[in-house]
Amino acid sequence: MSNGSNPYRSDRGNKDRSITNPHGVGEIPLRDSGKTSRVEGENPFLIGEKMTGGYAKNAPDILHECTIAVNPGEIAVIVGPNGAGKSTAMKAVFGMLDLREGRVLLDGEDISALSPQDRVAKGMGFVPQTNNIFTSLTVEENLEMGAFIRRDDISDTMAQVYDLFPILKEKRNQAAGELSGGQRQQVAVGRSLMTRPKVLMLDEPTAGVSPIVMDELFDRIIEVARTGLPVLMVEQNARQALGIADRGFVLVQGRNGHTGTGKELLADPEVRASFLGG
Amino acid sequence: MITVDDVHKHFGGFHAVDGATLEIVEGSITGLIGPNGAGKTTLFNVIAGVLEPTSGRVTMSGEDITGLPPHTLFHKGLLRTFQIAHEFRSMTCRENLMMVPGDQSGERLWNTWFGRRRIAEEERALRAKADEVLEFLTIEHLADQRADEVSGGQKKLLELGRTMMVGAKIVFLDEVGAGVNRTLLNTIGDAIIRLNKERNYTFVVIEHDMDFIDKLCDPVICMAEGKVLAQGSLAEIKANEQVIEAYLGTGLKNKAKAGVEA
Amino acid sequence: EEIKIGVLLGFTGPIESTVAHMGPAAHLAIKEVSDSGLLLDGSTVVGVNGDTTCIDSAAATAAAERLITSDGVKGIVGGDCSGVTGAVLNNVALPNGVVMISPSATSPALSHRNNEDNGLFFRTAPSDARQGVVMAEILMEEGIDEVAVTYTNNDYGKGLADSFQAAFEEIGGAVTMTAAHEDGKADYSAEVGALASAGGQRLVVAGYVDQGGAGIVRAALDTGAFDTFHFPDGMMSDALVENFGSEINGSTGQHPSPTAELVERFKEVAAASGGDWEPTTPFTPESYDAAALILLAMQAAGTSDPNVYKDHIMDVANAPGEPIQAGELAKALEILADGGDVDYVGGTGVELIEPGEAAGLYRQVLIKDGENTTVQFR
Amino acid sequence: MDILNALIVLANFVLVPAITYGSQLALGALGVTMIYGILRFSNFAHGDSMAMGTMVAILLTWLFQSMGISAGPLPTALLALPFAIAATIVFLLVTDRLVYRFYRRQKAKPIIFVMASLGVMFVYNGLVRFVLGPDDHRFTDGERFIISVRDFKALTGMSEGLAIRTTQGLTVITAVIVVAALFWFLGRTRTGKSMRAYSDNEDLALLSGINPERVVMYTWMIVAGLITIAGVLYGLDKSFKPFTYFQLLLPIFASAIVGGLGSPLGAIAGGFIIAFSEVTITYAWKRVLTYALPDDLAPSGLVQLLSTDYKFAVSFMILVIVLLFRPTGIFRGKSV
Amino acid sequence: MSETMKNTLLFAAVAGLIILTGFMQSWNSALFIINMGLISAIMALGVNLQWGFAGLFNVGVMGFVALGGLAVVLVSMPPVGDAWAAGGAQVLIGLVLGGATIAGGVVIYQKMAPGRARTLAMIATLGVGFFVYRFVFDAGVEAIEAVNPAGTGYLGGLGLPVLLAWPVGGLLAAGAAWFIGKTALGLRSDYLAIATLGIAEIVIAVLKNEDWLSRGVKNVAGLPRPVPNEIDLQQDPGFVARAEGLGIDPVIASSLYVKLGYAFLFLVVLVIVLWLAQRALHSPWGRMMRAIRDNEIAAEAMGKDVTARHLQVFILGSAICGMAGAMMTTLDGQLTPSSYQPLRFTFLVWVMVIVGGSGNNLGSVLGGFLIWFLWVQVEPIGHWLMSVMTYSLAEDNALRLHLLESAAHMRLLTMGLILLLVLRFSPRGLIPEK
Ligand SMILES: Nc1ncnc2c1ncn2[C@@H]1O[C@H](COP(=O)(O)OP(=O)(O)OP(=O)(O)O)[C@@H](O)[C@H]1O
Ligand SMILES: Nc1ncnc2c1ncn2[C@@H]1O[C@H](COP(=O)(O)OP(=O)(O)OP(=O)(O)O)[C@@H](O)[C@H]1O
Ligand SMILES: [Mg+2]
Ligand SMILES: [Mg+2]
Repeated sequence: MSNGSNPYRSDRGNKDRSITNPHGVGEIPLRDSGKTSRVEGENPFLIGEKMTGGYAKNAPDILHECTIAVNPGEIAVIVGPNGAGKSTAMKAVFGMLDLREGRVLLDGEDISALSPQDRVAKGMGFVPQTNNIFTSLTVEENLEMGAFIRRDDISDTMAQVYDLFPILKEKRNQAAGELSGGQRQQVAVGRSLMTRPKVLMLDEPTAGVSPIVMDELFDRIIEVARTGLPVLMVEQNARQALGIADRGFVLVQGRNGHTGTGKELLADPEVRASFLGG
Repeated sequence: MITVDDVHKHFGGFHAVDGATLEIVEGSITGLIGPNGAGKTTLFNVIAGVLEPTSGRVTMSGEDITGLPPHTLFHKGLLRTFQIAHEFRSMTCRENLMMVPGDQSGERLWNTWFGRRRIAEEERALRAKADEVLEFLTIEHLADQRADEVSGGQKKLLELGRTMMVGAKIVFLDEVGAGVNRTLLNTIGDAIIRLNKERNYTFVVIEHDMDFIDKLCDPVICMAEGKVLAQGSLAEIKANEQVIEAYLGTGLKNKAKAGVEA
Repeated sequence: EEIKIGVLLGFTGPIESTVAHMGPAAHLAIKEVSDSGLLLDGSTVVGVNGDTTCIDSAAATAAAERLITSDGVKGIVGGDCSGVTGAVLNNVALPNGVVMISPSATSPALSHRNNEDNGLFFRTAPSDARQGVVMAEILMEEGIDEVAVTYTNNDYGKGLADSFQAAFEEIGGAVTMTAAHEDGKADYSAEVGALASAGGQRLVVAGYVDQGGAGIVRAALDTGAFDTFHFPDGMMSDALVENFGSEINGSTGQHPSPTAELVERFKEVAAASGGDWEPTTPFTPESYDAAALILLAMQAAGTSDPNVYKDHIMDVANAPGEPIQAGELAKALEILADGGDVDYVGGTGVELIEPGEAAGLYRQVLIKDGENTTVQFR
Repeated sequence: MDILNALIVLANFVLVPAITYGSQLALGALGVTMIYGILRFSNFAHGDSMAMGTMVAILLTWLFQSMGISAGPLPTALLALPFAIAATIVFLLVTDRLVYRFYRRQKAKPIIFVMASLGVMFVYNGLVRFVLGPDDHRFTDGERFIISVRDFKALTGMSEGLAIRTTQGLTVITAVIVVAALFWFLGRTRTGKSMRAYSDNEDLALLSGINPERVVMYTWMIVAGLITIAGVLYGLDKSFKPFTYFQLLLPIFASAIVGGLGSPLGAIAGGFIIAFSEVTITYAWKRVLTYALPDDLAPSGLVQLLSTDYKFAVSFMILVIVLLFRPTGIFRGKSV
Repeated sequence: MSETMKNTLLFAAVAGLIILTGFMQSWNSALFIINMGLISAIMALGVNLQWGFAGLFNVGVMGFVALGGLAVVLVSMPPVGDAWAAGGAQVLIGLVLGGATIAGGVVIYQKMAPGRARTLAMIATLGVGFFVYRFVFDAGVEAIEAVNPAGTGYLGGLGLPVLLAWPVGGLLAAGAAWFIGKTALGLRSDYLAIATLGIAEIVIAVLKNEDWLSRGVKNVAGLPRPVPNEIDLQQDPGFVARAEGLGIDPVIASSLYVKLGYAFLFLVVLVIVLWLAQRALHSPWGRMMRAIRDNEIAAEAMGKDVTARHLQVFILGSAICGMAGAMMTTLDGQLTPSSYQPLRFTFLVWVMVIVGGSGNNLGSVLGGFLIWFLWVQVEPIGHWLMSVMTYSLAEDNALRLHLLESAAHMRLLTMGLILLLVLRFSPRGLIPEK
């Protein structure tokens, strides 16, 4: 995925949009899936175990035996300095990285060889940090697309999402691109809920949103988690995030630095000093 | 230093900035807050010449700068960063910084052919300067890494670093803090204060992190729906009913709040 | 000895569809001679293709360079489009002293090159200057004194249109409008619209039947802009009546050819060869004749050296001597070998005039009941 | 003064041809715009793909004709069309499989796709000539006219006539149907929406469980349909010649861009703008004015703004002017 | 394998191909490929400057090349006295009137207040001006074109040395580029492509139809050459003696001599252009251009005048293409407007740049040579391939005949395959940008 080492992705100056259309070009690699297998024993619902790997085949490793996990009903939060590998770890769990070592288990099944696409089919929902809505589609169409893999009647789920985010119901026929930042985040989360995922992964859902929206979002996330859906998220807004977290992972240079419940980490003076800004 | 006089910016029928009037005092660090979609970035873009206002006037030190292109404003000492990092992706981090200073003699074609000596000297100085900035931002190890291969937060640092390469008069920072680790953000805050004190830079800071605003900014301007909602010290703003309703909110309603306080 | 003859035509590019028939015609003459085994004490002849692309002088020059300096051809049938022909002649044929006989470069502009070509350049197609005059006369005699003209926008079309207009106006005719059309373009409504507006008793189409010319005629017929036309050589072929049949009844035309028998005869020769090319495509018999002339001249000179046989081309092409029809090359070779004299007639009734181009005997045609019928020869 | 005849002349020489040509361009431009919007590159192989599709249709038409199958008053080629579309789909999908898919998996930049399409263009170019040769082919049969000039005159007693060819009528009707179907498909169906979603944001589409390969496949299928229809209609109306199809690329692109690349509506508008500008700007108004104006005002000259030599140049001028005032095309294409 | 090593090998390989041509075919062929390769390399350098350095998509290369060709006629052909006398002045006055009309329109647009009055005034000025212009101009043109249409019928040139036409060709192209750049670049670079495409078509339309200028489609042949004439050499006893002394046939020697002369001239130009381009690339200017290419908005915010830089690089690149065009017309010895086709002069040059490696000057040079070599040689290679493939089939097998007949179309097919292969295995070109 690295632009430097993949020659096909070298960024030639193709600014001329009468020739190419860079709008909405994807990053997620397309590949064929391998086999999955059942794993015996007690394991968390979703776990990325001892993951080691980097962005390209012979690029340096970014993650080093990094483990992150979440269980139903829990909120797990990943924090750490910039460049620690938080986003990378999320991507690794979602199969957007070739892991050299380690594995990813979902509900007792080893899914390390699955393509991101098939992980979606397995019930993993992911909200990327940016570009997380279809700007040219209406809010309702966005939600419909969220439920794309479902063949059953989606009107109930849609109603639930509208209950959760009433503002979306008002704006259902508006192009999502016309919404404000916070509203977009709500669409994004709502979209991922439409999938009826088994687990929800959020990458910095609150970056750049105003305090009031942030509170709102955190509230919703807690509500969602209460319904039994495990939530795994990356947050820079660490203090608030750890405040609601059942599990916290502090990553440092691609390694697990500290792990514990949200409260434990908040209480740890070292963590406070070096990652939470005192 | 900068006055914004009844500026409007419409996108089609949508009024992103709807009659904003404000003044930025020389030597201050002004905070600009407001809900998402309030028009803060748009206002920045109008001031910095990226967007032409639908109507209204912007002046800088008494001079009308409405509609001047960004590169002219740069040479007048007006710099800005971007909310979404705009790194030069195929260049190394160091090059990202070295390209910033204007008036490099090596940027004239003629000199590239017949003025090699002078260019070499200038380059040495630029390089030293760039390394200094990288070190300050704690990313000196990334000097030779391509800019599109660093993490989101690191890109933001680079963004800030560029404004440190030249002597500016006024710097507009658009959410430098979003996605930056809090500990590092503190360091950045210190740097901003230092630049403000030592070099007398004027700053305008858009930020959603109230702690950060608290630490740096006085006065604070709050925008909503394209208009200036309130203006004053942070304490005043925080007490303003309208601001609370539109922007700050009253905190988390349930468990989260409890968690924070614990 | 194995003698090589270059066939330098635009096998790819804008006139590729015409060349698809010209090439085989040239090869037919070459094969005929080679198979006879009579040329220069049993020499064999092979034709080597070179692609001019019709438009890219550099590619054409490179191809010619390869034919002459690498394959060592002793003569070239070609080129096709006047532009590349001029470039090849100047840059390659002339410096290396190789004979070129072009079957299709009819532009009057090439004529003046004959003065400085060391006698190396000939063409089996008459210069357009002559055709313009013939055309003007035919129309006038038909009682037509006001026409609109459209020409294919190249030196052939332009040259023909110019010379026609001059000749026509001289004898009292009027041209209501002259509009160029580009070959190979998507749509000709604009041209037809403008021509229709200008009006005229007849539309003169100085184009190619397998190119834009057909498109123009089609559109003009369908919109009722014109219902009779006048067709110069580029348009005159079986494809024309095949395409338009009786729709163009009453139209006239002319093409370089002395007698109807020649046309028929060439068709037979082509059919006998078993090729699937169309012998009535414009410039196809000319291509056959060009190749034949080169080979006959060699025989007459007793050598394949271009600098020698170039002086015999006029001799074999013109009277006196035994007339040689298409398909009779073996007979001609024999006569020449015996020291006799031939007057090559070939597919187009070749008659070369100074400086080395076809005299331009024209067959005047009237389209009647969807057939093209001969009115007379000029 | 005779307004009616003036109008007939105008319709016969300007409106009908321009509408037909416009529909042909619009269909071509729709394909270009679909590829641009969903696969994100300008497909330089478009003209030659059209030739490819038409070639198949021609071969099948010949087959049908030799078997004695015909469509009555309509061209036999219409019967061949569905099969030709199927074959073209296969062609395009194979090409995609051999060429583009690799780059898609590599997440290659759009410009690489553009260059690859240039390569594909060359290859198709050669292939078509390999199979069918460079010759001109007419493959239309059936009734030639819906109404011919003679019939029209007889019918109305006017001094000017109006002709509408069967192929012209077909072209316009088919274009309308195809466009309507396409809009319905994109706006209303699940697959259509997923294609729009993919065009909007690839990654997110994938995260929503939309299979990118399927979207790509559908796109090629629709494009195959569009180009084959456009190519066959064009070939029926004019004639088939590989080189001309290559040359069609330019006006088709111009149409797509004027209309706003990525916008289907724009592609249609663009097609008509280019067609009308080619025909009208260089039109000699003499005949129309002679009818329309009182006798003593009748023009003696041709009243032609520019000679037809410049018709292509003029349409480009118009294009540039449109872009000056509407930089993203008339219907605001995908460029932001 | 180090980079230099790899590049050297690549260049050596192309050189090897050309030398092989020399042995297998003839040295004349090889030299001709070199000459056109040099010109192609220069064109590719020009396009690379625009695309590789600045990300400007110029699909109007053909137009600039053609302008270069026009320059050769205008500079080097002798003036046609009769034509000048017949209508020279009138045409010039006509052009001035035309220019004045446009200027008048612009002035009215700028000076008058917006509104109906302005629109009317503008339309009136343009309309009246247009008809006056056409009246004066058309009469002049007619007079000029009537002067011996088959031979001249145009104004001719200035009768200056032909080498002077090369820089003039560059200037003409630069002028056109300035005009396009001012319209298209100022607004947004997005639609540069279509503007260049359009202008190229317009340039060609003018060349084809304005007979008074350069004889239109009737071509101008017999352009002066900067090197001696082969025939003259063959008739020069001194030369013949020297050639025979070397043991070479004088005819061959003369054409080799002439080609070497051209090669030398072209090489000098290429080396100068390459040197200038390399220097510019590896300098703060090059860095600035890369920054602009990467992110225009950020570059603008960092004080770089993006539009001005784009204009600069666009003009430079176009000027280089124009110069190459003039060189090519000089080599051809004639100006043939109908030969300018986008496939050959725009797409092919693009293939050179992409295959060579965009953003890298050496890559462009390599691409220029390699692609030109292939463009010329795929034809015989195609024939050869076809005859090998069909070797086992019977003489008169229909398939065999068909394949052999279609061999000419191998040219495009092969070009396509090569492009696809290079893109596949070396997507950034043979010598990628560092
Ligand atoms: N596309 C990429 N190619 C190569 N290396 C990358 C790429 N993206 C990130 N990296 C490197 O991986 C490391 C971890 O990056 P990552 O984005 O995971 O950090 P992060 O913890 O999410 O930081 P932040 O909080 O700033 O977003 C960084 O050192 C970065 O340089
Ligand atoms: N180019 C554009 N076209 C149309 N609408 C736009 C455009 N740019 C911004 N907007 C709209 O203008 C409004 C103001 O946007 P702006 O980016 O200024 O908000 P902001 O105050 O910076 O918000 P945030 O805190 O989320 O960054 C938003 O609703 C946005 O959707
Ligand atoms: Mg991150
Ligand atoms: Mg903002």
